[in-house]
Amino acid sequence: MRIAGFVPELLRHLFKKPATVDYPFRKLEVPKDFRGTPFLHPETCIVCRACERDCPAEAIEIVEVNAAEKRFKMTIHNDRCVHCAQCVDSCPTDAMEMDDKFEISAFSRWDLKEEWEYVRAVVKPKPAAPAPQAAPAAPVSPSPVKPSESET
Amino acid sequence: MKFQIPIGPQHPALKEPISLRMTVEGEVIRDADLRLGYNHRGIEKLAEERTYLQNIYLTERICGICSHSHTTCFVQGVEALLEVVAPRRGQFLRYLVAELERVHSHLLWLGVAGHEAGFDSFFMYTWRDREVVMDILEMISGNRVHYAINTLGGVRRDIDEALRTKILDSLGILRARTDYYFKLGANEPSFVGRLAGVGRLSKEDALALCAVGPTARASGVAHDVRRDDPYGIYGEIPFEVCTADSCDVLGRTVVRIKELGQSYNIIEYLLRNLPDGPVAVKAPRRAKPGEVVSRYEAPRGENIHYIKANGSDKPERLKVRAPTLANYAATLAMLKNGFIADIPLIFAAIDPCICCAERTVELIDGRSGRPSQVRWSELRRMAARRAGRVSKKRNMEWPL
Amino acid sequence: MNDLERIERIKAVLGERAAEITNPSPQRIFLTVPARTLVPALEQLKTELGYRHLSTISGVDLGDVFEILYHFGYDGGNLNIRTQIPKADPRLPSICAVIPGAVLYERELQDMFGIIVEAIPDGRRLVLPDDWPDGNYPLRKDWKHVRAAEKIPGGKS
Amino acid sequence: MAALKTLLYVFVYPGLVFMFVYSTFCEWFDRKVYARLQNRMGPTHTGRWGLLQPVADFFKLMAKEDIVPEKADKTMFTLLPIFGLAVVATAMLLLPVWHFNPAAGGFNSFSGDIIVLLYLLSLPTIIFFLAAWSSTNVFSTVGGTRVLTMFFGYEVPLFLAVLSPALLAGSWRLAEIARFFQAKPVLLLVNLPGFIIAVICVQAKLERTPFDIPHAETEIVGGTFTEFSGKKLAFFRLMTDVEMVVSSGLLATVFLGGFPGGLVLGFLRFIVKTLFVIFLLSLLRAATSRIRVDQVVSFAWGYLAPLAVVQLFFVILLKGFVL
Repeated sequence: MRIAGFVPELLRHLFKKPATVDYPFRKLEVPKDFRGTPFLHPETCIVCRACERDCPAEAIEIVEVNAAEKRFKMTIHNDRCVHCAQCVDSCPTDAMEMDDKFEISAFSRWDLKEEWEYVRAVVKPKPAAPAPQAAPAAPVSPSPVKPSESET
Repeated sequence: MKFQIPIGPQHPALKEPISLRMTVEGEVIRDADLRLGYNHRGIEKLAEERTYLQNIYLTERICGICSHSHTTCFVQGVEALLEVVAPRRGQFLRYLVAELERVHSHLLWLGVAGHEAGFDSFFMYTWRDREVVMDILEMISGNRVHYAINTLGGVRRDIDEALRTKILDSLGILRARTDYYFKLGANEPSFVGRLAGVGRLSKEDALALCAVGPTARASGVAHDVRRDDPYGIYGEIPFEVCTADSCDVLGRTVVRIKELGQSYNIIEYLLRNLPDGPVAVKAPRRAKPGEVVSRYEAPRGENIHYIKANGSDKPERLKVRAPTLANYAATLAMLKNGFIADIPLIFAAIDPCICCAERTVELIDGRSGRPSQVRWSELRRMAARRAGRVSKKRNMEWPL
Repeated sequence: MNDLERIERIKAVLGERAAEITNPSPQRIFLTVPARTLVPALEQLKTELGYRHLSTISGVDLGDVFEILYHFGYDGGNLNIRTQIPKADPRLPSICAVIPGAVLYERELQDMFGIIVEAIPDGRRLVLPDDWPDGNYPLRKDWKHVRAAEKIPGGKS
Repeated sequence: MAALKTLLYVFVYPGLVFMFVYSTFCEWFDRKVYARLQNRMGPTHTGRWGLLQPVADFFKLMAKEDIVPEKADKTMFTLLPIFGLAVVATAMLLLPVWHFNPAAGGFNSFSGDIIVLLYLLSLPTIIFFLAAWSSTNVFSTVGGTRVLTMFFGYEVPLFLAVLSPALLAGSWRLAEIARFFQAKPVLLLVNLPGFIIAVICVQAKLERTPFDIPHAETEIVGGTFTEFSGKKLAFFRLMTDVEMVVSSGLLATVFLGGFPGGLVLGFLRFIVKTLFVIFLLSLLRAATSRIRVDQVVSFAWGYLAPLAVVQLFFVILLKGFVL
């Protein structure tokens, strides 16, 4: 046991750069497969409802808007989402994806809900992964863009 | 003169709500009592109405720090019920994340112990180094806390060669820093003076009260599920069960530090022998009727899930016993005849994960039929009524 | 000692107290013991065979009966002692005299299933709130969880 | 004119205005050094390098709701923070830096002022105890008893340690002690053990790690200050800061040779020497963990007090035979 054995270590750090980051002004990069917020590519959604069935937080809701036109509306309740990306794994056509946003707080839970209204797509499910839950993680593009034009 | 000190439900030493009542005489604790149930979420009941797949994410949310422990324990059991076996690469990755989680949890504990003892520099340094392993976990799984890496039949994400090298490099840094700071911490007289001889739990008590994990191992009870009841690939991994004989908080610290070293070795073994192949296989959604007991050595000790299947895609019953609950009885024994100043250290030394232990009951609005939305004025009236009662009671016990 | 030897020794020690003993998977032994001979059986298992680490107690609602499982850990596996009590008269002997660490699990059983654990050293509520109405036992199958409609504060903006 | 000068002394310099500015600066310095020792940033955003953070904290607390517990002794509870601030502010006037003619006495420099200063520095401890006791909270009461228990531990070594330079200089007046050592700086080395003891005791007096036992947040929540809020808490915090400045000034006077050199140089020396003592206090805070109250008493009486007595004897022998 040494008296003041910690002091040299402390003094060494006095002139070192701090280990912390000046957070709201400077930000760290997130890794490339970060699980941020889920979003939909409506042009590939075939409305199989796998995501709705598997979502553990019941955060995905698909309703039929117009049966004749095959129009559907998907709502992602980001206020309930637990960011597990199971919807991405479950999706047979890669229509669900995660972005890398993590600063997603809002003043009202209503502001967090996102909606897409679209016509059901006719896409072949990817043959490699017929079982949604057993498939390895779908590759997430490093910098996905939010579909803004399709939002209602 | 005896009086009662409430520790919790809200107390700066506790990061989660639990209520301990200490009857103290001066600075010495004469009696300790425990009250759970402040934060129950009804997970066991909820699990009965979710599919197995959804339950993975539900069990993950039993706890933040040992999130991978609960999912692995659950997934191991469900895979046995579904009669699927995860491929070897998937298993290696699953237990790689498990050991990384143990490293991060033990480093977290070291920092917390430093903080509870008022040694904030130690706390800051260990937590700074914990960021290394947190970053690795984030790179593997995409999230810092809830890794969500397990799925039925394997794991969800693979690691590439670059990441494998990176983890091996980081391991060297972690090893060096752990040794260095442990040496520094063990050489600081004021810190060791706070830990040694505090919170004694004899080997007999540890056995009788069914203590688990580092708490039991620091009392010389060499229980480790990874060796006693090997699950997954632990039968083939070489490692030692770390024990200490000092039966106090210092012993629990030493056990955790030694386990950090063992975990680094296991991680290195897993990465060096990582087999090729798929990481997951297809799993059915429905399980045949049956029951399974799944055990797992979480960072805090033995974690046990009992799952009963009824033929549907939802479990008939899921029983979760988190390690912290098993250690509560031992904690109460340790607290007796200690000092008030040692309460946070003794309580922290079991590495309590209160949200783990509190998981079973509904907190719905139907509580005693009272309306869920209480008007502000009524709330104030209720608070005043309750405060009036409390102060009267306090005057009886507190003759000052 | 492998599973079969263990089973033989348990049979030898308990005699006819062991109503049924199975080994559905490696490292797992399920033993059925009637509720009235539970405490002496556990005493024998503890003193003669060294089963003293109780992992937890699980309760299962099987309709007319409660099934209680005592999960014991040992070096090399897991012994699960099963006993059944009728739901109409849910009385269970306390095992705290044999295994002092069981008290929290027994208190939990009392709260969640309404099982009356006889001669429990500390029978207060453990997990349920103090003002929880009597006769509500959440883990019984006839106790249904009704989720309240979700109310999101604030208007839609 | 003399009255005007006294008023200037009391209110502007070295009185309340300077005291406020300098003590908040010292708190910032302490926080920043403590943070950098721990590889953190410390305050960064209020003012340049976060310099105004303690001031901002003070005004924020002043604006907060002021709660007085129902069961508390309301008079004591309200008066004690003001009284405590007054006591340490008075003590600050006695530091021998403001009067530039050490030969002439005055209301703030007289024979025996070292005793008065030490007495004024002991009062905050009593005030903390009374504040804890009058708030009738369980945690406060435990904190209050801890304050007194610790007080019996560190006070005697502190007095012994501070008195040995006074004995060596043969004076009970701070200005004269400082002048004595300015003339013979080598003799400062004699008092080095006493300086170390005094730094540890001052750390205990200021209730900082490893002696932050009376308000150890992980054990007894806020301890002494559990029930204090708003203005009263702001006053207590300012009081602790001023106490830190006064005690480091006292140590700088008796152990580091005071502040000679007139208006500018003397003032600069005051700043540098007090900051040096505060740096030592911060280092001690960062390098140790909190100890138990029984360990404090046994440490103080087992090591500090005997060392201080040995130091005192050595000084007496030196004074008698050599000088």
